[in-house]
Amino acid sequence: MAKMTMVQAINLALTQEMEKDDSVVVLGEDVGVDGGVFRVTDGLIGKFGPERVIDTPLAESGIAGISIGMAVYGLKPVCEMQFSGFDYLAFHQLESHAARLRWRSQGRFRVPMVMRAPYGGGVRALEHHSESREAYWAHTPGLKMVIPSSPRNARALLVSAIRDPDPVVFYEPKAVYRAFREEVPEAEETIPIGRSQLVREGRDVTLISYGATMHPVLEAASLLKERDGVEAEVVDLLTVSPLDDSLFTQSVKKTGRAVLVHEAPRSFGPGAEIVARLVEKSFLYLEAPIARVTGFDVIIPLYQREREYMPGTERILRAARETLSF
Amino acid sequence: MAKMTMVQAINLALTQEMEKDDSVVVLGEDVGVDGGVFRVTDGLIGKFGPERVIDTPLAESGIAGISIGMAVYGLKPVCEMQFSGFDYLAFHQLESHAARLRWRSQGRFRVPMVMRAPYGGGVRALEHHSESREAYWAHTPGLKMVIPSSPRNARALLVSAIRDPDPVVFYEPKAVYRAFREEVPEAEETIPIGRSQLVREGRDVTLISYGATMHPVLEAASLLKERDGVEAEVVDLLTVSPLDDSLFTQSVKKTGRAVLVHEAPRSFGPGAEIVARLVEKSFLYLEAPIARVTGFDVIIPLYQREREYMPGTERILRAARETLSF
Amino acid sequence: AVTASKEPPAAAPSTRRLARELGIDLRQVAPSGPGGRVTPEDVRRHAELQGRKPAAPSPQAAVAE
Amino acid sequence: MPRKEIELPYRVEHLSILNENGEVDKSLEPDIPESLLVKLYRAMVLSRKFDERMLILQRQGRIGTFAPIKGQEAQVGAVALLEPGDWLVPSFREMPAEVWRGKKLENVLLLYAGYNEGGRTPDDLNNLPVSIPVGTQTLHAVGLAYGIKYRKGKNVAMAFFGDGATSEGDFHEALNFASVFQVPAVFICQNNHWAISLPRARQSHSKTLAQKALAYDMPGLQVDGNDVLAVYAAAKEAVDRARAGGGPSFIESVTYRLSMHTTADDPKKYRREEEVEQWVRRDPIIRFEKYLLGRGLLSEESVAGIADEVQAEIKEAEERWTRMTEKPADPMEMFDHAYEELPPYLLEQKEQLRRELDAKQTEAN
Amino acid sequence: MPRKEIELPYRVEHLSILNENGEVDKSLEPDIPESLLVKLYRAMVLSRKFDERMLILQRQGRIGTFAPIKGQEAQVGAVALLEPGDWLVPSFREMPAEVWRGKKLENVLLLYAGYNEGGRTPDDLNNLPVSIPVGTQTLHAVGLAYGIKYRKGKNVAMAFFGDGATSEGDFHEALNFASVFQVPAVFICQNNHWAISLPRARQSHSKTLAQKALAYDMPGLQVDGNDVLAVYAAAKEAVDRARAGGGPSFIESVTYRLSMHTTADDPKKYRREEEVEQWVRRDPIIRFEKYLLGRGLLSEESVAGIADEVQAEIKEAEERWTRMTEKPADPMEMFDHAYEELPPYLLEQKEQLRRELDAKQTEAN
Ligand SMILES: Cc1ncc(C[n+]2csc(CCOP(=O)(O)OP(=O)(O)O)c2C)c(N)n1
Ligand SMILES: Cc1ncc(C[n+]2csc(CCOP(=O)(O)OP(=O)(O)O)c2C)c(N)n1
Ligand SMILES: [Mg+2]
Ligand SMILES: [Mg+2]
Ligand SMILES: [Mg+2]
Repeated sequence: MAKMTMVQAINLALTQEMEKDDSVVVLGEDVGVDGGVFRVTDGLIGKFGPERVIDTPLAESGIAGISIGMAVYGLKPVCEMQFSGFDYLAFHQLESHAARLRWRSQGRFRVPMVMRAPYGGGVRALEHHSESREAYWAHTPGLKMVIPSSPRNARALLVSAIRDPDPVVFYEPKAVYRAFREEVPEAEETIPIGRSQLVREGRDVTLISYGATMHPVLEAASLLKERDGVEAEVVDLLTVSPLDDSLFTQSVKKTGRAVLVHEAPRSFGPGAEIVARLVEKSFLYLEAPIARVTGFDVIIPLYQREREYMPGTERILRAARETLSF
Repeated sequence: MAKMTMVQAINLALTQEMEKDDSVVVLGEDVGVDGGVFRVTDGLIGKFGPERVIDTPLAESGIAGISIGMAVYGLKPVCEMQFSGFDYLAFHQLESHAARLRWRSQGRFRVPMVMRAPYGGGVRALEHHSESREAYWAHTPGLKMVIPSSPRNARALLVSAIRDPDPVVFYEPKAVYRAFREEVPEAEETIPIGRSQLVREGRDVTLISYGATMHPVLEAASLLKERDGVEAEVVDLLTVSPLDDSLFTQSVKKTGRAVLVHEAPRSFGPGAEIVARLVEKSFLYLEAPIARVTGFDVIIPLYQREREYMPGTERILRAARETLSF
Repeated sequence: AVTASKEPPAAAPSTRRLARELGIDLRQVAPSGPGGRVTPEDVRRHAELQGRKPAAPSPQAAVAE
Repeated sequence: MPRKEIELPYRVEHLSILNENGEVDKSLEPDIPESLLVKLYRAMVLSRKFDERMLILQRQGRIGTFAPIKGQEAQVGAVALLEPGDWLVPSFREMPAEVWRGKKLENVLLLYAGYNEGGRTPDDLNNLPVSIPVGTQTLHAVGLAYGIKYRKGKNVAMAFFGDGATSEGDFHEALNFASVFQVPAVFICQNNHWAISLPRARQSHSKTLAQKALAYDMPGLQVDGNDVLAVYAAAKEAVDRARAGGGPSFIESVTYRLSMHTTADDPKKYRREEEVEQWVRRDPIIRFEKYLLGRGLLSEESVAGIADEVQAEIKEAEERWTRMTEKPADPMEMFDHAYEELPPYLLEQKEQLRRELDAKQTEAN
Repeated sequence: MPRKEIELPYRVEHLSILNENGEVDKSLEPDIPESLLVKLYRAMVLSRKFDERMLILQRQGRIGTFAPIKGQEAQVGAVALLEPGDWLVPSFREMPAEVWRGKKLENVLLLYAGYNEGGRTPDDLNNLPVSIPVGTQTLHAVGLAYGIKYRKGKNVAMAFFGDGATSEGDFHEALNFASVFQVPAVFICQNNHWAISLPRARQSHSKTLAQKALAYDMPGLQVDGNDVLAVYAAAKEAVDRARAGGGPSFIESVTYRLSMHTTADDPKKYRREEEVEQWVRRDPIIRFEKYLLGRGLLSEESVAGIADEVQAEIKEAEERWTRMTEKPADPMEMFDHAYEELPPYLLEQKEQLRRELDAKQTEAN
C-alpha cells in the first residue's frame, strides 16, 4: 500500500498491465519521452521501450484510427487524447469503427482499446482544456464510458478497461489528478465496468455524481449532516455508460429525493438520463422534482469565471435543500 | 400554393433565399452538377452557377471548416453533409469553432452557417445511412439543432435557419423526403427556431416527437381516438435545441401523462432531456411514468431488421396504453 | 386507522399534489392501488374520513380513474 | 544563402505493361505462374458476371443499394500478392478483391439485401469487413501493420480506397503515420476518375494522385489500373518492400468506373457517354483475355468454359442465399455483437423487443 | 508502355537571404522601405520583451499558462505584407503577428489571465482570435479566401500553424480545398522543430515540410524563418500571387522555439541544451540588428532607444491590464455571446446564476 495521487495510480495500472501482458501498448501525443503532459505515462518508455510507448504525430483521428487497427490485430492499445477537448477530431473513428467493428464483422473482430483523456475544469487552463462532454460517448452504442473519481478507483477501473474486450472511453478528472492522495494497494485490484458504488449511506436524499464532482458532492453531504442534520446517500456512478441504474433507483425508492451533479452542460447531458431512469424505475417514490446541478449550457468560460460555472459545494447544497423542502 | 415533397420544399427554400440574398451559397459533396444524392439541390447550379453552388472535394471537416470561414467573412453558407452518419468527421469544426467563434471573439465575429444533413432510417440503406444522433448537436452549447417533419415546416424552418445569425444544424428526415406531398405557399413563410408546435389537441396523454417519427406518432394518436376513445395531444418540437419546453410542460400539466418518441438510441438520447424538463416543470402533475419510445441502444441494424428497431405506430400505441392504464 | 409507516408510500407525483392540497400525510393513507400504491381516490377517501372537504376531482384525475 | 532547389528522395513514375490491345512490354512483364494468370482471369470474369447479376437483382428489388465494380476487376492483381495471414482492408468497391480473398458470394448478397450477417468475413483469412465512411479505413491498415511490425511478423496490410478518399484528412494521417512508423502497409488508391459526380480533376488540383506520396517521402507509383499485369507488378514491388521491412508504399491505380456510383445514382447527370466509351475500349478483362489467348493460356473453348463455370458458381451462390433468406431475419439478432456481454439495460431492451414480437405473434394467431 | 517518370509542375526550393552574421545575399535582398525595416525590428524587439515579461508574470501567478514565442519573432515579416482588409488566421503562437496587426498587449494579458475579454481582436482589422485546436484554423482561412474570391476582392487570408499541425487531417483538407478552388490563401507553417516533445523528424518522415505542397500542385517554398528578410520575400511572393488571382501558396518557415512549449512544459525532458544553443546563435533579432546597423538604419543609440520605448509600452499596457482586472470579472458575462439572442432556457440559467450571486452577496453582507 502506498499513498498515491490519481496520476500515480493510473501510472501504476498502466505499468502493471504492461508488465503482465505484452499486447498492451500506450500511444499518443507526448506520452513517451515526455511522459505525457500530465506525467501520467511518466517512466513507461524507459521500462517498455518506444515500440510499446509510442510518441505519435499530432493527429487525433490518426491515433484513434491506428488504435482500432492495433486492437483488431490483437494488441490492447491504450491511447491518450491530450485533452478531452480534442477528442472530437477522432469522433468518427470511435463512432463509426471502434463501436461497430465487432457488430459489423458479426463477432469476428473485436476492438479492445482504451481511449484515455483528461477532462473537466478547475486547473486554470486555456480554452478547450476544461470541457466535460462525456454524454457524447455515453450516447454512442458500442462504446463504454468510464470516469473514476479517486486514485484507487481510477487504478482499478483502468485495469478493467484495459482488459475489457470492447472499446472503453476513459475520462480522467484532471482536477483530481494531484488534488489528494489515497492508499492504493500494490496488488492487483479491479472494479467491474458498469457497476456504481454507494459511497455514503443516508435516507433523506440521494446525491448522484461521478468524476471530479464527487468531491463537492461529498463535501455537501457532510455539510448537510453537520448543518441541517440531513442524511444524504451518495452514489458514485464510476461508469457513465453502460449506466448502472440499480443502485440509484433503489436509493431513491428509499429517499424519494435526488440531486444529480455533473460539470457537463445541463441540456441533453448525462443527468437527463439519470432523471429518465428514475422516472422509469422509481416513479411512485419520487417526492420532489429531481434537481440537476450542472454546468450551464454555455461554453465553459476561461478560468476567471470558471468557479461560478462549476457545480460547486454551495450550489449542490442549495439544490439539496430545495429538494428536501419541496 | 403547390403540393410538394419535402425535397422540393427544401429546394424552394434554398432557391428563394439564394434569389433574395447573394451571400447565400450552397456547398457539399455532389450538391452541384448532380443536384445532391437526394436531389435536394437539384437545379440550383443552373440558376446560380458553380461559384454559389459548390461541388467540394470529399472531406466533411473541410466542408464544415470552410463554411465557418465563409460565414465569418459574411457569407451565409448552407453546407450539406451527404448523410448525417458522416457528419462526425466534421464534429470538431462544429464544436470547437462554429459554436464558439462568436463567444471567442466577444461578439466580433458570427458564424451564420447552416449544416444540412439527411438523417434517420426507413429507406433500405447501407450502414451509416440511417443514424439519428441529433443529441450530439443538441448537447453542444453554441449550436442550434432543428428537425422538420413535413414539407411545409421544412421550408419555413430552413428559411429561418439560413437567416439565423448563429450556426444551425438542420437534420432532414429522409424517410419523409418523398413520403408525401403538402401544400407549400409560394410566398415567403418562416417558423421561428426554438418554438414547438401543437399539432393535435387532446386531454388524456401528450405525445412528443419531431422529424420522421411525427408520422407514426400522429397515426398512433388517430388510432388511440378510434380504438380507445383516447384524446392524445401531440407536440412537434421542430427545434430540438434550444428546446422549447413551454408547450409540452403545459400540455402535461393538463394530461398528466407523456410519451416521447424518437429514432435515436434511448440512453442519453433527446428524450431524456424532455423527461428531465417535465420533471422540473410539471412534476406535481405527473400521473404516470413518462414513456420513452425510441431506437434501441444498439447500432441500427441493416434494413431487414430496421422495422423492429424503429419506434413505429404499434410500439407508440402500446406505450401510450401502458401509460394511460398505469 | 392506519399507523404512520416508516416506509415511504408509493404514489404518483400528482397524487402527492392532491395530498398536499388537502393537507394530508400520505403515510397515513391506506393504499388500494396496484402494487400497494396510494391512489387519488385513497387520498380523497382519507380526507373524507378525516372530515376534511374533498377537493372536486380534477378533470385529468377523472380520466385516470 | 541562395535560393536553391531541394533534392527529394523520390520521383513519381507511371507503370503500364499490357496495352489496350493486349500487347505486352516484354521488358516489364512480371513473372507470374501460368496457373495464377488463369486464376486471375477467372476471378475477373466472375467479378464482372456477379456484378451484372447483382444489378439485375437490385432492379428486381431483391437486394438494396450496392456499388457496382464494373471496370475495376484488375484489382485482383493486387490481392493476388496477399498470403492468408496478410490483412485486406477494403472500402465498399472491392468485391473482386474480397471474393478473391474468400468472401462468399452469398455473403455479398446478404449484405446488400440488408442482413447484418453479410458482414461476416472468412474465419481463416484476415479481411476486414466493408468500410463505408470514405478514407477512414486507411488508418486501420496502419494499426494492423503496426501490430505486424511489433510482433516481428512478415505479413502486410493492404488498404483500398478511391480517388475521393484522398481528400479526407484520415488518408493524410494514415500515410503520415505509416511513413513515420515505417510499417508494412500498402495503400492502393483505385482512381476510377469519379467520386460520385465529382471528377478526379476537381477532387485534387494535382496532376496525379501518386505524387501525394511525396508529401511523406513514401514511394509512390502510378499504374494503369486496367492492366492486371501492371497492377500485379506494382503491388509486388510494394508488398515485397513491406515484407522486407522497407516500409509503406502508395499506388495510384488508374481505372474507371464503367457503371453507376451506386444503384441509386444516375451518371448521365454528370458525365458524357463518350468518356465512358473511351474507357470501355480499355476494358481490363478484354485485354487480359487477348494476352492469355496470345500466350496460349486460354483458348476459345476455355474462355467459354470459364464463363459457364462462373455462371454456375453465381447461380449456386444465389440459391444458397435464397435459402438463407427464406425465413425472415430474426430481429433479436440486432442485440448480438453489440458488446461481448450485454449490459443490464440492453438485456432489458432485448426483453422488451422479445415481448413485442411475442405479442405480435399472439395477435397474428 | 514503359515505366516512365511523371513531370510535376513544381519543385521545392529553399530561400535564405540574411545569414546568422547579418550578411545579406544582395541578389535576393527584398526592396523594403527603410521605415518598414525599422518598424519590423521594433516589432520583433517588442515581441521578445513582452514574451519575457509574460514569463515573469506567469511565474508570479499573475497570468496562467501561455505559449512563449521566443525565437519566432521574424514571423512579423510575413504579416507586414497584409493590408487592413486582409485576414490573419493565427494559431496560439503568433503573438508577434497579432500585435503587429493591432492586437492590444493588455488583451493578450487578459486572455492568458483567464478573461474571456482577451479574445477581442481589433474592430478595424480582420484578425481571427487565437485558435487552439491544432491545424483546424487552416480551413477557416480557406473559407475566408473563398469569400474574398466570391466577392472579387483583392484581399488575402494568411494562416499560421506549426510543424505539428501538418500532421492533422484538417491541414491536408485545407491545402486541398485551397488549391482546388484556387483561392487567395497563404499558408505559413512555423516549423519550430518541436511539437511539444515531438521533434520535427518524427512528425513527418519527409525531408521537408515544404514538399507537402507538391501533393496539391501548390507552390511550396522553404524559407529561413529566422531571417526576416527571407520571410518577407517569401510572403511577398505568395501574397502577390494570391492578390493577382494566382491561387494559394505554402511556406515552410524554418525557425526554432527557444523557450518552453508552454509554461506548463519542461523542455529539458526531451531536448538537449546544445541544440538550443545552436539556435540561440541563429537568433532572428540579432542578425537583423546587425544588418540594420550595417545599413545605418540603426545606431547604438536608436537600439537602446527602441529598447526603452518598448519597455515603456509594455509597462503601460500592463498598467492598463492591472486596472482592468482590479474588479473581479463579472461572472454573468459567461452568458454573453453564446448566441445573438439568448433562448429561454439560457435566460433561466442566467437568472439562476444571478440569484446565486445575489444570495452570496447577501450572505457576505
Ligand atoms: C466520409 C464519407 N463521406 C461521404 C460518403 C458518401 N459517399 C459514398 S461513396 C462517395 C464517393 C467516393 O468516391 P471515391 O473515394 O472515389 O470511391 P468510389 O466510389 O469512386 O469507388 C461518397 C461521397 C461516405 N460514404 N463517407
Ligand atoms: C487538435 C489538438 N491536439 C492537441 C493539442 C495539444 N497541443 C497544443 S500545442 C501542441 C503541439 C503543437 O505543435 P506545433 O503545431 O508544432 O506548434 P507549436 O506548439 O510548436 O507552435 C499540442 C499537441 C491541441 N491544442 N490541439
Ligand atoms: Mg472514385
Ligand atoms: Mg479529420
Ligand atoms: Mg512546432
